[in-house]
Amino acid sequence: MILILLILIPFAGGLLSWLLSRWSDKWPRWLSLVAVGLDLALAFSLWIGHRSSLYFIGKETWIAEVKIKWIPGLGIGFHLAMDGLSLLMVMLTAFLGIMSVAASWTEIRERVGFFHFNLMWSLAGIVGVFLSLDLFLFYFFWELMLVPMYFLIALWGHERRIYAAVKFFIFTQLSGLLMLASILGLYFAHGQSTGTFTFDYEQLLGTTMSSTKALFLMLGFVIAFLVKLPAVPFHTWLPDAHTEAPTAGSVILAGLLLKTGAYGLLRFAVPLFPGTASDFSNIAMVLGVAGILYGAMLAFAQRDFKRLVAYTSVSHMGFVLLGIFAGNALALQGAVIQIICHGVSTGALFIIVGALQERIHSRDLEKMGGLWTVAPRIGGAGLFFALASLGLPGLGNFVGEFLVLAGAYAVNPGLTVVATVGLVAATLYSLWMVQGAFFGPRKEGPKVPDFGAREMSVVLLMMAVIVWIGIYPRPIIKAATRTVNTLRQTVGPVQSNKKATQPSSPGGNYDPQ
Amino acid sequence: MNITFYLTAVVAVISTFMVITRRNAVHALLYLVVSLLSVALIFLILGAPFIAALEVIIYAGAIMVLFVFVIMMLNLGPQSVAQEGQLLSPGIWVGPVILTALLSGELLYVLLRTPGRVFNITTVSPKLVGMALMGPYVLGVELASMLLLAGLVGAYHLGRKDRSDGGAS
Amino acid sequence: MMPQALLEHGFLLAGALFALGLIGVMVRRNILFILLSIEIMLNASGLAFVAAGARWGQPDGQVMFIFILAMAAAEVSVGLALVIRLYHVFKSLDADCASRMKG
Amino acid sequence: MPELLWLIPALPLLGFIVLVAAGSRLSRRTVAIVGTGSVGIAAALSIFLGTGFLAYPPLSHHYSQTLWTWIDLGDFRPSISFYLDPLSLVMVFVVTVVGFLIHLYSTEFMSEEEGYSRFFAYMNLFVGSMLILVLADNLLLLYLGWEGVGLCSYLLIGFWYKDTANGKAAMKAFIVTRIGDTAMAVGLFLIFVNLRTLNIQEVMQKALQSWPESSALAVAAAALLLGGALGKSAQLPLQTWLPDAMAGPTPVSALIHAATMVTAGVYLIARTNVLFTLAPVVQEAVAIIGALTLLLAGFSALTQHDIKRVLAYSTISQIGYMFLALGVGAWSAAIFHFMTHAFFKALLFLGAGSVILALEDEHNMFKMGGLRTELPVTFRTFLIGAASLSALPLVTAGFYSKDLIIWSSWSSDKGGPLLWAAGFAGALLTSLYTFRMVFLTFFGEKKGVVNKRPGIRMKIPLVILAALSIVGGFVELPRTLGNFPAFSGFLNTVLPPVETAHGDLSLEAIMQIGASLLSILGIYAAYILFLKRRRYTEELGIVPISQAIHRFWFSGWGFDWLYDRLFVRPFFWAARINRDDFIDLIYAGVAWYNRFLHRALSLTQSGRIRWYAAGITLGAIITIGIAVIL
Repeated sequence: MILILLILIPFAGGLLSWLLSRWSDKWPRWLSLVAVGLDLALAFSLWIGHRSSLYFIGKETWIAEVKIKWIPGLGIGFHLAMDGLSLLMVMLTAFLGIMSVAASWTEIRERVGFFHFNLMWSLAGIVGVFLSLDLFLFYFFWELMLVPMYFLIALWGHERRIYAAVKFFIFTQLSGLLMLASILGLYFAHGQSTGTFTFDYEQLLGTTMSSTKALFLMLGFVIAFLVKLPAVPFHTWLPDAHTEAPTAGSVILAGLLLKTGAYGLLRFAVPLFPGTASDFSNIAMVLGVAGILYGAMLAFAQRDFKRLVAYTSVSHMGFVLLGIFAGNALALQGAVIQIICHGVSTGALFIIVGALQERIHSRDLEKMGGLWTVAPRIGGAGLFFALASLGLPGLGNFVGEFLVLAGAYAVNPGLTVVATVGLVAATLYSLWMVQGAFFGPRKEGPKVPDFGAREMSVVLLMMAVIVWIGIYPRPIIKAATRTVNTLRQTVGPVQSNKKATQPSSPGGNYDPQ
Repeated sequence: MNITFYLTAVVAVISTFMVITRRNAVHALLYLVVSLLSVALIFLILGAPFIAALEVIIYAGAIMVLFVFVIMMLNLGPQSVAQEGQLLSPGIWVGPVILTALLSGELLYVLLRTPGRVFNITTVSPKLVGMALMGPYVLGVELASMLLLAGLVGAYHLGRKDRSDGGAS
Repeated sequence: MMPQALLEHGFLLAGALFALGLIGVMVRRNILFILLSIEIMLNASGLAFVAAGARWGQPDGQVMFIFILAMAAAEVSVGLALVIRLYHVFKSLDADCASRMKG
Repeated sequence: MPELLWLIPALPLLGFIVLVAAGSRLSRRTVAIVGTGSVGIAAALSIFLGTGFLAYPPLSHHYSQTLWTWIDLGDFRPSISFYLDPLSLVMVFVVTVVGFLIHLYSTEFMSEEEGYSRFFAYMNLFVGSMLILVLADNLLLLYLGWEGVGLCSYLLIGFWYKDTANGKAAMKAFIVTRIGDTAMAVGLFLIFVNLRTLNIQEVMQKALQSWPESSALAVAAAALLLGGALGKSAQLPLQTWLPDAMAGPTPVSALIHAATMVTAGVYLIARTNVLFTLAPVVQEAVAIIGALTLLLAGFSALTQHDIKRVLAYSTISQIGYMFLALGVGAWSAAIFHFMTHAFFKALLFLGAGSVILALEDEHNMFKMGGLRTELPVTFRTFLIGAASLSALPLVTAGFYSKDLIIWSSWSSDKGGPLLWAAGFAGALLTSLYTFRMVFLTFFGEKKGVVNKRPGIRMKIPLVILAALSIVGGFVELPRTLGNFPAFSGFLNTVLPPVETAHGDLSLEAIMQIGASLLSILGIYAAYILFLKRRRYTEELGIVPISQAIHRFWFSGWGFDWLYDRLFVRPFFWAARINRDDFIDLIYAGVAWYNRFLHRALSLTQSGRIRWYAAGITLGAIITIGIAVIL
């Protein structure tokens, strides 16, 4: 029931926001804030309640589950379930939801109600994606989160918003179509082999089919998720969409929408096709490394602050891809932490860029410079998150990147060394960004007011999360342990067969105490 | 074979040719009436007296009269004939004729691929037609009535004078 | 001895009339003539139906002709209304005037 | 008592947090008290713990303290824990004491500057990170400190951020060291994947057990850690960032780029000495790199105009000595030289700082001169530092430490005549460039006007450091001079003693006398060349070939030029070329193609009925044609 509430609250919040916006612009803002706050509180209570059961390997996989018949004739059910990974994702969603509502408090002045409606529905779709265990339902939410996002970009975006929105929509829609084809393919493959036609995830696990069929079906899923992630060479929608979206849109895009790709890989693509996925892992890891380096290089080349941040996402999500397909406990946990930290740190950078744009009406780094003098708080926050994104130890991103790389090193040392060069590249673009925006001589321009209390508290909260994960990531690791273990049990055998020469499988089978 | 059939056919073709080459709309209309009457004769030969009658009454009578009314309403003078001359340059005929020749060639090929089938002509009485109409085709009749109603409404809507002199809405 | 006929000949006549109508549609720019040519084509196809019906001595061909007739009547009424409207707007019967919906 | 260990790094970090959170609202006085006080208490605490450690050495020869487990993932269990043994005690002592003195100096030096609290916040963060680095009990925590000090170095080099040049220098420093750090990170992966632990002591034990000498893994691990050390300690080929790092405020140069951070590489190698012993190839490389670096940097120091750049090159050169010592297995000698170097080099930087402050930001030594009467305290302390740097025999700390290195490079079984010769020649170079600086700055005719004389808060650190630069050497006396190896004895539980191959006492004495003479000769040569007979150098400066050499040395042997052509420009070029992402062009191509089709097809929508009719006819022809053919 609590799972349905998690989805329903933002839905209802969005609708109410729209309805009540005719009285005052304040209503939708406060309502949305309350709605996502409630969501966060619910998720948090689940976390507190299941702290220990998240960790120990019990019989049941899920900490909460809802299973209602929906269209039984076609084997479609309303099946929601939550494990540690989805719990973390839902919490991230609610957290970034609050941040994005707060960040667009003064930025959005037109059609406030409709804006918050879209924001909330997009969030609801994302929560649904993280919770649904029926492939049909999953696809439903997958598409649901796109449409409001399209409106967010197209209606409240910047100069080239229509172009960006259409590009975003075409990329994700086409890839979603591929996934739909694969879902149907899997549905029929399972139906043919067992006689029961169902979209239910748990039943579809372990469907037997020919390896070529499995390869094509998996590619359908994987491409959909890679586009969303995004991995090179499917990344080109991202810089446009991120750059043109309003701040809240960018935060949700970078912080959450990309994560649905990673989540999809972890939840669906790999477990549904374990053997095929591990055959595919080398290609995927190469793609990941390519993303790390190529994204970093493109980020360095940008003059547009927001575009730069957008490309850093490509680079960071490369680490996630590398970690997921490296497949051992270290790398998988690293990927999970990287997902969360990237969501927060990049979200924060987008909030900072958004705040700057609201103040100086430009995102051009060459027109900025010397902002530290007038706005030291913005500068400090920018510096902090730039450092987070270059992977400074003590901040969360470092933990994620280090774990991913250490895990990947056990699987493929050569590739990992190349990926590690990404750390240098990350230094390049991060410092370049800070130097361009905040240091150097102050150029003439409009007055720049520093962060106020609202923005400061938003940024401080996000800093706190990053530092917390940086020096004490164990709660996150604990929460994801069971998911990671299950994942490794499905994929593990194949991998350990492949690496039978190495006695203790790297990254380690481990039993947490 | 029935010599009347061929004579009538020749008349039909010639008059139809005259229809599409005339510049004066009224002349074309009169030729079309001739064409329709000769087709009516062919219907008679083919043993369909009821249809022949309908052809004369509705086609040659009602529909053509409709055309005449419209031409009268438009009040086309000699200048429209001259204008029609400008529109009908000789070069314009080439493409359509080639296309049509190709199409006709194909049809001819299909028709003549099989040997000719001679059959006896029996007259199908209006009674039979009526029974068929009200029997198996009754749904078609209903649909035709709907169509006519739609035509009626459409024609009324389009033909009525606008209050505002804009588009046809 | 019953009168006899070749089915193909009826079809040939129908084809010839149809072809002439088609040429008319393609050649003429005067919308009135286009409508006339369409009438010719409809009539020709009706002729083909009747000829085919006569081959088997069944009423179905004639029924079809009646349907075509009904359709032609409806079409002409709407078409002529359009002619009037066109002339009203463009002061001309040239169908190419009404090309605002070109791509 | 050892339970207080965590406070040592925590106090400066606390200071950092306070200064960041409330810095802009505090008065300068409060900022100074918080900034200096936190480090001061940490220094007192470290002395307190140190005396306790000396008085009652623990049985296991170390204290350790675990705060919490950082990451807990199967075998991967690095924790936030501190490990105090003699080696880290020496490091902690130097870092906190020198750090405190430099903080004290800065309270006056920076008093006119904007961003006073920002400065002390960064400095505190630096001290905290450095302490984490030296106290870390596992490599991951060490890496945290390692990157932390790199960050502070970046922030402090670019402290005067309004000048873009400073920002560039800061970025260069961070990026070049990050290249080394990346190698080190890969080393960490390698060590963890193969040894299943990152705890330093366990790594050493397991490496000894499972890696045979010269095995590929040991060599790779040592080489990768060396990569990190080279970057941080500005050794060949990653030395180019340090001279530019002088863009930062002078106390920063003293603390970070002379006394502490740049010697982190030395600490790392000493700390993981087992790995290097297991990889003799790498250890030999350490020695060779050290020898080369000390010579190259010495020559470059000889040609600089900027007093701080002289000191920067000198630092590179002296760290080269330390690397030489590490390379020949004289671990404790390296740490000994690190300690004395920290004292006298910090002293020299602070002295240079007060000169620069006095002459209103004048860095060029050729525009100074005759300051010995104007700035007597500075002059005397600077002279002591310079003497110590030039290893003036018997009375200076530098003599004892450097002499030990030169002797070890001969006597060690890993040493040899070539390494010894490099060290020996370096000694001459050192005294030559050092006293060139002294004579140009403090002797000769007066050229600048002194505007500001150092106050008490600047004088105290100078005097204390000068004292340390003299007495600091007496903790380790060679066999020829009293044989009092207290320092190496103290460290021998951590660092194995040097394995001597040719330990002839008389030879050692001869060499010491030779080195002493060389040092004095260097000073005399500097006196002749740069004070007494300036025209020699001036005449030399006219010869084209010497001009070319001068330019070459001045530019640091052209490394910057080379790297600029080899890496920087190609990278910028590639980035600029691909700014719009060529992959996007593929998708743009698809879009263009569709738009083209759209235009082509929309042409068929001519709006003419005749065309449509013709189209239908054509379609009919084709359809029927197909039907006929089939």
